[in-house]
Amino acid sequence: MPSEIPRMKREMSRYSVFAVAREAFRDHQGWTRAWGSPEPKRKYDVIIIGAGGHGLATAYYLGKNHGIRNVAVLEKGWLGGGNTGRNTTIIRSNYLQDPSAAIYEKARSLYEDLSQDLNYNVMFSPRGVMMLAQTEHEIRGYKRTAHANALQGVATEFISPARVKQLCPIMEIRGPRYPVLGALWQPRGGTARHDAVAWGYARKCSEMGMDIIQKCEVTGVRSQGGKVVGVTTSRGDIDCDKLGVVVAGHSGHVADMAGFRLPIESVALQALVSEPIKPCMDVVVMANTVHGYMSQSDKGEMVIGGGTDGYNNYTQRGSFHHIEETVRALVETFPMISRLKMLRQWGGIVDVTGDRSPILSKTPLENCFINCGWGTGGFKAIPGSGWGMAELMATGYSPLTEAFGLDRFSEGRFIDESVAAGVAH
Amino acid sequence: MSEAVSAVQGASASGFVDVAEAGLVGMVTIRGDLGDSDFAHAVWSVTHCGLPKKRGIAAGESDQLLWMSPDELLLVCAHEEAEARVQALSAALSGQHHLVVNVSDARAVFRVSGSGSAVREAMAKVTPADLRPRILGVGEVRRTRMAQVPAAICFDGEDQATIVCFRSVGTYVFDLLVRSSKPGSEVGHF
Amino acid sequence: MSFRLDTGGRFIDRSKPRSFTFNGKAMRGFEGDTLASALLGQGQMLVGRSFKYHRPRGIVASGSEEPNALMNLGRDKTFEPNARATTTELFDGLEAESQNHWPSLEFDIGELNAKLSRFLPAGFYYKMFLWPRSFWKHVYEPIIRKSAGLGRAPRHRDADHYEHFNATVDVLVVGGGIAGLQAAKAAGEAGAEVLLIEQGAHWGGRAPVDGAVIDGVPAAEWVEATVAALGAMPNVAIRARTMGAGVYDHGYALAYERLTDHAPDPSLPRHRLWRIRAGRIVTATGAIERPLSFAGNDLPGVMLASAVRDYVTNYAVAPGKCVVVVTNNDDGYRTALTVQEAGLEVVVLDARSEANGPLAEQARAAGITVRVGRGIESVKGKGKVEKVWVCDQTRDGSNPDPIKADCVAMAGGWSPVVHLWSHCGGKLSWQEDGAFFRPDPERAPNGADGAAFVLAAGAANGELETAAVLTDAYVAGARAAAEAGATGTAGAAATADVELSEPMLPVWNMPERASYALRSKAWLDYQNDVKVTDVELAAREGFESVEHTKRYTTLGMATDQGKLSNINGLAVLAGALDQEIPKVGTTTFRPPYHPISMGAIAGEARGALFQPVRQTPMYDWHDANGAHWEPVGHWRRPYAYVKPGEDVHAAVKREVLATRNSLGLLDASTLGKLVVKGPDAGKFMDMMYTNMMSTLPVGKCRYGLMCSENGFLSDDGVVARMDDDTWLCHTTTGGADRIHAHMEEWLQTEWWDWKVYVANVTEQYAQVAVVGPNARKVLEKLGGMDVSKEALPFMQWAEGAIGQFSARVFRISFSGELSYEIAVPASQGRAFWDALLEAGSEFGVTPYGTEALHIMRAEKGFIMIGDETDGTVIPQDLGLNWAISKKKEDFLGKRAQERDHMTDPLRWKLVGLETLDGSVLPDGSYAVGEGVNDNGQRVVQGRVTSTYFSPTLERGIAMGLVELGPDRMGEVIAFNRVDGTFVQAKIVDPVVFDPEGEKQNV
Amino acid sequence: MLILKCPYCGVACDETELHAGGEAHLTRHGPGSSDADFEEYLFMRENPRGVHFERWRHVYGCGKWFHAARDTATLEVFGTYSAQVAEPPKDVRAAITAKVPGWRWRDLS
Repeated sequence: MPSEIPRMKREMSRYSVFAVAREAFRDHQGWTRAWGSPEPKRKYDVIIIGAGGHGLATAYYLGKNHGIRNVAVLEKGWLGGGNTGRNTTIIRSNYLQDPSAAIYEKARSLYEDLSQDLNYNVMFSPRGVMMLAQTEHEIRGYKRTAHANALQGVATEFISPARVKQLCPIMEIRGPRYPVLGALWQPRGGTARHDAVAWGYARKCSEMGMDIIQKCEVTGVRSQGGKVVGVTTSRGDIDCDKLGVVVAGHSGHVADMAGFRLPIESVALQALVSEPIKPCMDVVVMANTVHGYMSQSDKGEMVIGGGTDGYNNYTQRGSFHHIEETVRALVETFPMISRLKMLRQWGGIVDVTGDRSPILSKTPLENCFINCGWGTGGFKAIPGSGWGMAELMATGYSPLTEAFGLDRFSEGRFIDESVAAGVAH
Repeated sequence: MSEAVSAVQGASASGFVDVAEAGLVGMVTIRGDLGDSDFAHAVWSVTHCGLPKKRGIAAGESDQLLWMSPDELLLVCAHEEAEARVQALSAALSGQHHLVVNVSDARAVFRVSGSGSAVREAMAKVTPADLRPRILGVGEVRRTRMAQVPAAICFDGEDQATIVCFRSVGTYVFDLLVRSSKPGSEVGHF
Repeated sequence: MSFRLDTGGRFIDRSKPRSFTFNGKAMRGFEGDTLASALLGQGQMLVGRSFKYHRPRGIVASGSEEPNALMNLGRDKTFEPNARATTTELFDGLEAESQNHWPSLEFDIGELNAKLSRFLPAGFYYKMFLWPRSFWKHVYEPIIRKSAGLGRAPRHRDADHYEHFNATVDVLVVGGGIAGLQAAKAAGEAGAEVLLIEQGAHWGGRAPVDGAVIDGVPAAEWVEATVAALGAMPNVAIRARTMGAGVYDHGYALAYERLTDHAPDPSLPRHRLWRIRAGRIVTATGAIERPLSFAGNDLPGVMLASAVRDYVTNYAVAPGKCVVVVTNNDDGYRTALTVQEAGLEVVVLDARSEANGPLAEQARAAGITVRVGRGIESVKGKGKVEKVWVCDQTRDGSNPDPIKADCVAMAGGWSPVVHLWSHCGGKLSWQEDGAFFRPDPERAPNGADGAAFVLAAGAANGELETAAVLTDAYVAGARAAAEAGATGTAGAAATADVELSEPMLPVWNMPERASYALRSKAWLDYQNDVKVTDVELAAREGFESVEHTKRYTTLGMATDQGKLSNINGLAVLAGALDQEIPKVGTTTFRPPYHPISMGAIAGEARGALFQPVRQTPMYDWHDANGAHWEPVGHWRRPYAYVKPGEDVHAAVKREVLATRNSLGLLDASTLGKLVVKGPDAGKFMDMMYTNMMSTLPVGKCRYGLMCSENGFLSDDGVVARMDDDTWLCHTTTGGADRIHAHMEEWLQTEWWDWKVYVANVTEQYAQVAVVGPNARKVLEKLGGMDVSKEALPFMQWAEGAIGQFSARVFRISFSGELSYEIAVPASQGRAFWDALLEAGSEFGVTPYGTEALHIMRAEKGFIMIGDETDGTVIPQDLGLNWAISKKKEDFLGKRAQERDHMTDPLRWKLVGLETLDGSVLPDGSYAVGEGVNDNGQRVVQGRVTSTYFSPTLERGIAMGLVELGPDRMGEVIAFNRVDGTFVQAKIVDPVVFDPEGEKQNV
Repeated sequence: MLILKCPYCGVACDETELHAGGEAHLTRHGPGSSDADFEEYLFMRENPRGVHFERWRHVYGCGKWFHAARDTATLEVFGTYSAQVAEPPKDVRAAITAKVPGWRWRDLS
């Protein structure tokens, strides 16, 4: 590889304050498309199914790290239209198990420079993430995580209730029901602008000459002698040497086409935002005993994450009682939000595996790779996931993805994060 | 035998309905094959109640039998009688596959009373069950939720309902009902 | 400038003046005013600043679609940000404050942004602030956040309380306009149980304002009569101030009732959230008028024509003295006629080339100047409307002529409110005449039975004229009732004269060929400052999907959720992409229709009712005796009993020593107790537990382990054989419900032919562990059954009496001491506890909590579920092979434990750990190995699972899981501290206290 | 908010009175089974976008487990039935066929 000559690099205006100033004086007529809308070619070295954050990041690092640019990213809807644009934008890497900490910390460290790398402001805001300990059991769980992180190169610490209050003054730390006993604090965790992550990657991929083909639904996976040779789409057959399936909630469906099964179930995950208010919270808080997490967006909305339904669901709608449970928990933890109003609630479809950790793996179909099972934790992992997936697809091995293979389920080699006090991703 | 006390020591309160703990009530869980006439006979021999129909209640002179599930009944009797009933039922049912246990002290029982639809309205604030009279009539048992805990609801009449929950959450359920019947918070829906 | 008219006002009661303050300034209004009408009545046109450019903004609308008039309401414990003035009913003492400006509403520094607006196009922040890296978090972001955000953050705990209400109905009708009333009436007459809700305080919606005549009488009269009729129907419930907030699957709907917002009273619930299960839902939610996109359309004084009409008719408030009505349809003339009747000057600009419909003629006849084919080139003025420049609508706006005016009324056509229809997947179709999306009955939201469960009615269904509204609503109501199972027949539908009207002319740009300069001053989304040129830019940059455009420009993402801007924005996008509007499609409508309070969502679940507290019969004693509570599931257990003058650590130490040396009491009531009975119970027990339980002799106890089917240890506890076919299983505190459910699941779904019954009797008993060298003495002192070593040896149980209490006594020990666990009926638990305290006083009886319990079990090397186990540990890891039957062919978890990774000899195994310096190992510490892995992480070889200071041994003790641990006794390995340093600890036997078990076997 | 009818007590249950139990009609593989079979049993799951069979427990009610046939894309419920059967009864399958001709689930249709 690469076999065919990639497309010419597309010319794109470089973003900067100067560019904006220049355009201001010509009525912003000079801005070019952020990404192209090409017709599919007959063949690509690599096809990625799914133009969400993970798929686009995989394509980007294939080009950037491995010089593979004859790549198409196929999207049945609009790019970034899945969970990339529906999550609560939390970025952290304070995971317990080594493989998780490795890939999430890789992602977090890439986020640090992503705006500059992509020349697109993804607004990574390392404002700090805290996970509240509200039972003795949680204290032990988070202290364990802190000790693990210390050996994993992840900067976290277990902080006192007083420090929690200092970092987040709007929090009620004295209970009554679950007084805050401390917290696991990752100062370099934070948030980013979710859409911008997809758009930034898309723009760079397009600039590298890759084809992002929206409104192109894959209807079949074609193989010969146990090897993938291409896909059938709503816009005709397209050949490829390697195929990456990165379609989150629809993984089971695509795996079906490719002729293998996945230990995955798709469920609805919900979130909501309040009306915007002036800044009152400069950290991300996760309260797992009472099941809720909250941060404040740059617009001023309180962004709140809820729980998943217990049953398979493809509607991108959930049951309202999950919203009730989450809001109940947060009103108890942050009494001042009681008189705020919920502006909007929505749902996404997340794919959950047997051990609730992701799958980044080769598949029974040769040269077909899959990246799925991120459950509720996908957004924060995007750059690391793309980096590892690209390495796996280009070289056949990546230390980042090694432990996340499909084979772990038959061997019983699980990556169980829930052991640390039932931490939600 | 020392003085026995109920979950919330007979607490009571008055809002737009009255809420009162019923005190100690004898309760015995009976599991067996409700379709088996031998079972029915054995139960009758001790309780003098026929078997209730689905979600129903069968009443004898002193005892009541509540339908709990396809293979479970709840015998309601005087608290001090419960242990004797357990012995008698065990004896009467010996030879059949069954289980009889005294759960009198594992429960808290509340009576909610008031006029008109007030009782149903106070409870509709905390239970998802369909409380419309034509759906949940008098003398029918509905096992459901009271806010965050399991409970069984039964209307003894339009003006009174009995609520059975676990003893450990007696205080919670009592406080819930008191909050729900706060004067001025009448709904006027039913 | 706006002012109060001397006469009129349907809603206000001039005999009841109401005083309120705006930005600290005292103002007056009337009972029946909204905050918005009262402000206008006082001439207050400027009410806020926009989100991005901090442009001065006035009231645009009269309902929940209002984008500008957002207020901080009240103070302290009743403070609420972002309250809409248009939906806030006025009351005496109301305090309102405009938002998003500094230092004041009139002089706002942020207005600088407006001057810089050309530098701040859609998405500018994605293209800027890239360097230097650290500046985003520390410089740019804080500035952007401060300038955003609208209302102030509340600072106090909410003084009000909230509640929920559950209702099941045949038919839910949302919207109290004439459509909703007619639909409810039809459904009610057909015999259905109906709930009709209206978000506002008044019934009838727009019809009375628009001068409709129904069944030969003015709409207002018809409404009054119909409301009365509905009120009299026993099967119909009607409720004002209750908004349909959301529609969810299977006919579930949320309604939001505001009980006291219009008359604050802390003793009543402020809001009530209705959870409604409806057979059918009729959405009679009306329609919302659209603004027109011309330059300066965001100046205070520019309003919706319908709103101008509402303020004049309902509140006797004139938005200005000289009104310019700019319209593209006949409805605008209603406003012209209304304001003229109120004695105001009015000019009509009709974008259509001609206007000869009845209303237009009526206007001309009334002497109103009507100029057809005209549009607005721009509106000019300093913070308010002063001049309107009129131009040819079909051209580019060159050489316009001015009109002096202080109010512009925009009539851009109507959009049905399709939110509730769409929440649950209902699809829309584009209607050319009228230029709006309406519900597509072919693609309605489907319920549990696969049939459509939402029906749209009236204006919400795209029927804009009175006669058609009534017929449509009647049909919807009757159909809903029939489909919900009602068998009666509805009476006749109300009738109205057919209103002739001429087709409207879609106008997306005014003038049609407006220059960039004009388009860049034409607002689509007022609150988020999205202009026509922003949407055009998004299209140019490839954000072709409507979702992309929405997210890139923030169009429709403000607190009005695009109620005014959606269609206009879509049209501009479609134009820029040269596509048809229906091709572009709409964004997804999500609940709630209008923001609802978090308090209402939380309902009663706050403070004491936040979650149930499960209490044992001895709870009150614990609470009164210094219990430092530890939540365990929903239970609360004493962690330790802290005495005056001691801290919690001292208390724990005291409790351990007192128990080891004399006598301790533990409230063990929370431990699960499950009765398993039946002919197949033995077989079942052998499947549930790793041990052989079927062979346990009657009268004996055995410690048992339970695994998940995945092989991992999930629970443990002592099992007692009660009789031939009955076992009593003790579970962990958290385990009772979980394990009971686990057993039922297997019995019901896998081995349903096995004859086994299970009952959870946990709460039937109060259980007390009587522990320590003097345990037997205190029981003998109480008298009753023989508890001697001979009569009741270790690991046996017996039934009898302790003192006057009938009891079941288990001779088991989790502390290594002589120990009896005694179960008595829960109703006597407290009395039994008191009796033990009294009898034990001579032995210095000491109640102890969970921490002392943990320490004593750790001194004995007993494992604790949740400490030594974490869902990834199998019994073999814990050296519990002795408790895993080799004889049994099968038990839950056996197969899983045969998998490669489970049989790996390198699995970490349980050992004791002893620091060389006697210190306490850090909780959660890891044992480090050599080097790093492929990801650069330090290799580890084990971890601490339990670590305590042992008061008995007066040094740190610990247990942990270590690679090949049991084979490495005596070896010293390093455990990490979070600060990067290490502690040396020796691998030892886990049992560090009384290894021979002499103390418990006396 | 799903509303399912408990086939045992005949009550229309609010989702919040139920506990969802995942895929229905799994075959247990115990000791002696192959790694593949055991993995299939524990982890591999049908995840259809459409007709699905699943387990529910009326946990706040009669406590009984039951089966439901439901469409995961529309949430339409085709029927609920006893937990004590190895595969969906004929009438339920017929009801599905009437609504979704040509449906497939595992080897059922």
